Amino acid sequence: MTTDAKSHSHVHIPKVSTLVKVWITLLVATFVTAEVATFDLGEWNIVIAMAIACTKATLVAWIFMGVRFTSQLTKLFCVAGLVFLSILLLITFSDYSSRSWTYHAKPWATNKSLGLSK
Amino acid sequence: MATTYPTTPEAAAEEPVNYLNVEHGWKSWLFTTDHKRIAMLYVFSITAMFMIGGTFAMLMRLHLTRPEGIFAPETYNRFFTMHGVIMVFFFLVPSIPATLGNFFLPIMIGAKDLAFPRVNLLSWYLYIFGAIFAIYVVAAGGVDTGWTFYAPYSTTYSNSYVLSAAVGVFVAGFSSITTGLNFIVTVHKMRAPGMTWMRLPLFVWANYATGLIQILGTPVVAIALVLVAVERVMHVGIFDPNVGGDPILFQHIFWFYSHPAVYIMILPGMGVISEVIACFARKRPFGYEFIAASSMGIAILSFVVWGHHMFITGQSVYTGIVFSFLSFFVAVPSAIKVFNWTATMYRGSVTFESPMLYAFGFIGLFTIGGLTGLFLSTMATDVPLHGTYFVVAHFHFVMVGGMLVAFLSGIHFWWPKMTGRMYSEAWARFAALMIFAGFNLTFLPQFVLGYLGMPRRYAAYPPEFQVLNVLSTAGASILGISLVIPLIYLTYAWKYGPKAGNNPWGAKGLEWEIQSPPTTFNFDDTPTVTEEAYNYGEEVEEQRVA
Amino acid sequence: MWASYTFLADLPFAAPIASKEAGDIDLLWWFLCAVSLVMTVLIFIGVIGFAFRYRAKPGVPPVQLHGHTALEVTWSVIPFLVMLVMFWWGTDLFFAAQSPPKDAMEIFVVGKQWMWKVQYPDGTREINALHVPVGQDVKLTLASEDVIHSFGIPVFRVRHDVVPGHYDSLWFRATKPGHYRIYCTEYCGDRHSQMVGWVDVLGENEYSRWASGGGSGGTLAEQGQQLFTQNGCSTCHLLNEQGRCPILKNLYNKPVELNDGRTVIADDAYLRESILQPNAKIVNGFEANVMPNFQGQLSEENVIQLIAYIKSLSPATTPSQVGVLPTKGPQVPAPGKKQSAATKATAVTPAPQQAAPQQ
Amino acid sequence: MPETIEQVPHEAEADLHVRHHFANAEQQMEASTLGMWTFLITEVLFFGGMFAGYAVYREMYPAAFAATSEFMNVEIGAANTAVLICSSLTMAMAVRAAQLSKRGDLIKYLIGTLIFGITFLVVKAFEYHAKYVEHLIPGPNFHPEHLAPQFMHNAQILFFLYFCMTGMHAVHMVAGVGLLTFLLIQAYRNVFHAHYFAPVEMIGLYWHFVDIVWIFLFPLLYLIGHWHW
Repeated sequence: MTTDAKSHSHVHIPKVSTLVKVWITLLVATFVTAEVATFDLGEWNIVIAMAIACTKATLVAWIFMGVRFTSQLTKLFCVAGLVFLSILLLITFSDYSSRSWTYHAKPWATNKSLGLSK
Repeated sequence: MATTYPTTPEAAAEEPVNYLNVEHGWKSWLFTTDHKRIAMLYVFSITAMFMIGGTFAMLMRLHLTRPEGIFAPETYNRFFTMHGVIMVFFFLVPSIPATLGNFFLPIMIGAKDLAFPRVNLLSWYLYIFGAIFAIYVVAAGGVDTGWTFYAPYSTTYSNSYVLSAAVGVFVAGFSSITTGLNFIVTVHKMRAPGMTWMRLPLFVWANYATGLIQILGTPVVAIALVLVAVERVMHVGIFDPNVGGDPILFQHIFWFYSHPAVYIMILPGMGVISEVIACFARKRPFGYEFIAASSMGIAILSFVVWGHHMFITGQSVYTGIVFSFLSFFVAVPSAIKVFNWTATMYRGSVTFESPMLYAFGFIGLFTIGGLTGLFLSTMATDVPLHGTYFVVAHFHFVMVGGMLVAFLSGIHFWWPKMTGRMYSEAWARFAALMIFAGFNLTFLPQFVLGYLGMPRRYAAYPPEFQVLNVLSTAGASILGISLVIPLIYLTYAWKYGPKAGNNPWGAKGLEWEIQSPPTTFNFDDTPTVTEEAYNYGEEVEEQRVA
Repeated sequence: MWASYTFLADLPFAAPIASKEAGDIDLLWWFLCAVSLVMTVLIFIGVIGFAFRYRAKPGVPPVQLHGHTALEVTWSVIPFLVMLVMFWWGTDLFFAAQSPPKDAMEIFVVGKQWMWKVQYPDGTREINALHVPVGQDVKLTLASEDVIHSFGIPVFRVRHDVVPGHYDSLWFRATKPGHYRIYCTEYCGDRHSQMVGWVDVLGENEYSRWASGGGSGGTLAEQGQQLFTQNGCSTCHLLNEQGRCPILKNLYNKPVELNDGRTVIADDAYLRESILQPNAKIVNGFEANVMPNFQGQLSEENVIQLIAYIKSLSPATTPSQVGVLPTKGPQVPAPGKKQSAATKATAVTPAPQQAAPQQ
Repeated sequence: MPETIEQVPHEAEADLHVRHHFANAEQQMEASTLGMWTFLITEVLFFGGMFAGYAVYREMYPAAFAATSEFMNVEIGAANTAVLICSSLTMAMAVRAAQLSKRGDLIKYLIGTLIFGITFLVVKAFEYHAKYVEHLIPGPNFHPEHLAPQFMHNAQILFFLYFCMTGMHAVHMVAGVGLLTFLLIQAYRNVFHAHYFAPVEMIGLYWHFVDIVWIFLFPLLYLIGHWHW
């Protein structure tokens, strides 16, 4: 991406073609995620929807918000925000999923070995 | 906003121009963007809110002198809730960052002001707006949910001013966010030439780490309070068990902020203590890099330990085990700091002025506070101690014995720089000892009460606990009175105190090289830093040692 | 764990202990106290010693030292190892406290704003009082009708929050007869401090004498049976042959095949959820939307009585292979206030008994 | 080939906007960018609390969430997403125009972004009204017609989350529209040019962030898969 020679404080100016390309990709992705949701893929629905949403979000951040030109520090700040968000989500989620695990004297004996689950 | 300079020569000769006398009139205070003036505005508002919170504490201790209490149970419930809300959100969280941090962080890194002065003023107005809501709640009838606002009591069953209290805390939260944002950007972008990260004073490190927690934690409590407020208005919500909601989810989101919040409260205090001990021991802090790294370590690790508040509230045992292990992890950096402070005094040249007395108090009380925390992160002992006075004593040891004592130490250490006047050392030492004695008499009995099983937030308690409660009330009255003494002699000193030179303590640091009180732009020209922080040489100063 | 440490109660001003598990926890408590005392004394001596030894003396300059990485590492690792001991010991005891023995005597405790309602299997009911035989494992199943309470007996070092919406439980085995206090330790409103009670640990014969008094209204199971017929459950759940609904004979603590392929244990939580929210889990081979919602029609006590009756249908409740704590399972909406049998399943929003909440 | 910059004002004018406590325009620009990104972190965690609630309840009541997702109008949601993506494009073009000191384009794109933003809010208002009419607002008068009785309770949780998340997003949109009108007035007064475009870029970052939040809200609230329960 050729930076604009004349700008004095090496400000990176995105090209119009890049912006339009990203715009189109985002619209297509929205259409795709809406269509995919109509099929019943069980567990996979949420995974695909989130994958598409994440790609769209990274595209918006990388190009539209110009993260690709920013300093290392700003990139670190973006990632830090997401890391602490995932801490909140994952640990809270781990509480709810592990609540119904049974506690028994022999934690290593899982349900299967006791013939409980099919 | 251009600032005007007094031009008359004799005005300049008689009293050098500084940030206090450069302008007068309420406009110069209410629309200032000078970080030092905003810091002083915060000092007044913080002290006012501390007094309100303190009165509730005294009323509670008065009530608890008799097993059946003096006031009605509902009133007592409002007392402890208002004491909690005002002290946590309106004194402990903002105090050191907003007052000493605002004042000294820019000067210590050689900057003229914080990165966003107008946002700094907005932070004070948000604090005042939140405080007005809190005072409205106090006047109107108080809130009785406890400072933790647990659902479903806060959302469905309490009929006190929960909504207004939630709005007040929500707004005060944004004041904390704006301060944190200012600190982070200032430390990153506005350090003087030569002020590398490893030459930053430890007070700046501590406030930077606090800024990170304020940024990453406060929004989550903001959304928790919004959800409680909306659920109260719409009579149904995601924490309402009648529609399948789970009240424990509120506790997860609430404590995700509120545990890091206790590190927001203690980290700046640790920064002050590192500065004070380095100055009065005439030593570069032992293991400077480890103290700085442990500040950052605390800031990051504090976000993964919140579950130790919920071991027996129905959280799954497996998640409890993970939280218990990580809670021991977060205790290590605090231990490193205490050991390094102790080692700093080895082969130093220690004097015992009042800031240093407070620093000794801090190390002792913070150590006991920290160690009693281990009782509560060990799962088995948390079962009998959860929700008892042991927990109350633990967090008061860390908050009052730690943060408040560090705040007083910082105020005394930098008072000559902030006001240009020296306070009376004799009164200061007396007050320090009285506070230390009153504090211990108040909270040591509460450890025993907690071990014997007396629950917290009880308006009436079994008669066998009365003796210890009366002891604690006696201590509280000593503590209450002796906290008023600094208020008197410090304000007296501001008016009539002897002039303090630029460096009354002979300390190292950029803030001691400029005039006290400083000029509006701190430095005539931006300093370049050549030597490392705390560069106390090996020379002996006669006047100090006499 | 090892031997019983109840002798620790005889230490000066130590808190009374009345169960073996409490003794184990108290041993850990005194270990933590010892470690804290050692650390506090170490730090105090260090600080005061250095401060005094190296106080500012004329002509003696401070010696600038930079740091000592090895020392830093040692005083990070050693405290962490001591903490690991605390962690391991504490978790081990906590695990034991959370797994009630299978054959424990089951008592139901319902927390309601500012009182504890206790129900025994034989039907007797008490308010803010609990009678247990000495030396017998007792499992308390806790439920709340409104806000979060917390049932705690300091003398057994047991406590558990009672969250509305699902069952919580705790267990203990009393070893010393006596009259001990019960507290509610999670703030629950105006009379939170009045929500206290007494647990009486009785010797063998006193307990049987007390128990023989018996509840007037028959055992819990009998009361459950009355409810079973009153609410028309018997029309579908026939006892001997296949009606339109699953057979409830010897169902308790047995695996149940659901229509989505999952298998769950028919424990208290499953029975409670299937009574209040029948369509949450449908047994294999039966369709949904047949059994009406009893959410809001049955109070916690009625549900407990029905469950006791269903348990009485399966002969000796064969202890399942594992000491299965009633799985908390997915959250089931707690019954709202007793309401008239609302025809349309309107949304249940209990207006709080007091005035409408002020904004 | 990047367009040339017409009549670029010389450096001196750049320093006109530098605040007293900054050494130069460069430092001020970096500081405001870092400040904006730090603010966006707080926004990420602010919405994060609600996403945590959503994740927990979706795992607890998958069937109820699937049943109630029929009440969400996917077409309107998709249309709104497209509207927001277009507004992101015009916002990016506006920032680019400011960087190239092209006042005409800047005003044109700012107006475009405003139009898309307001369209989004208007469509949202209609959606809320439709839900109000169908008695889908959780609380005492929550009577969805053809919803299986067993999901009557848990559906209220999804609707509560729906209204909280989209409501909070709408509040941020309204704030964005306010900021854009402020930008428009400043642009009209020819304040922005190649050496001073910070406010445009900052408000652009905020606008793109609000778009990203919606990019996650759309699949989570509108496209809940139909579980074969």
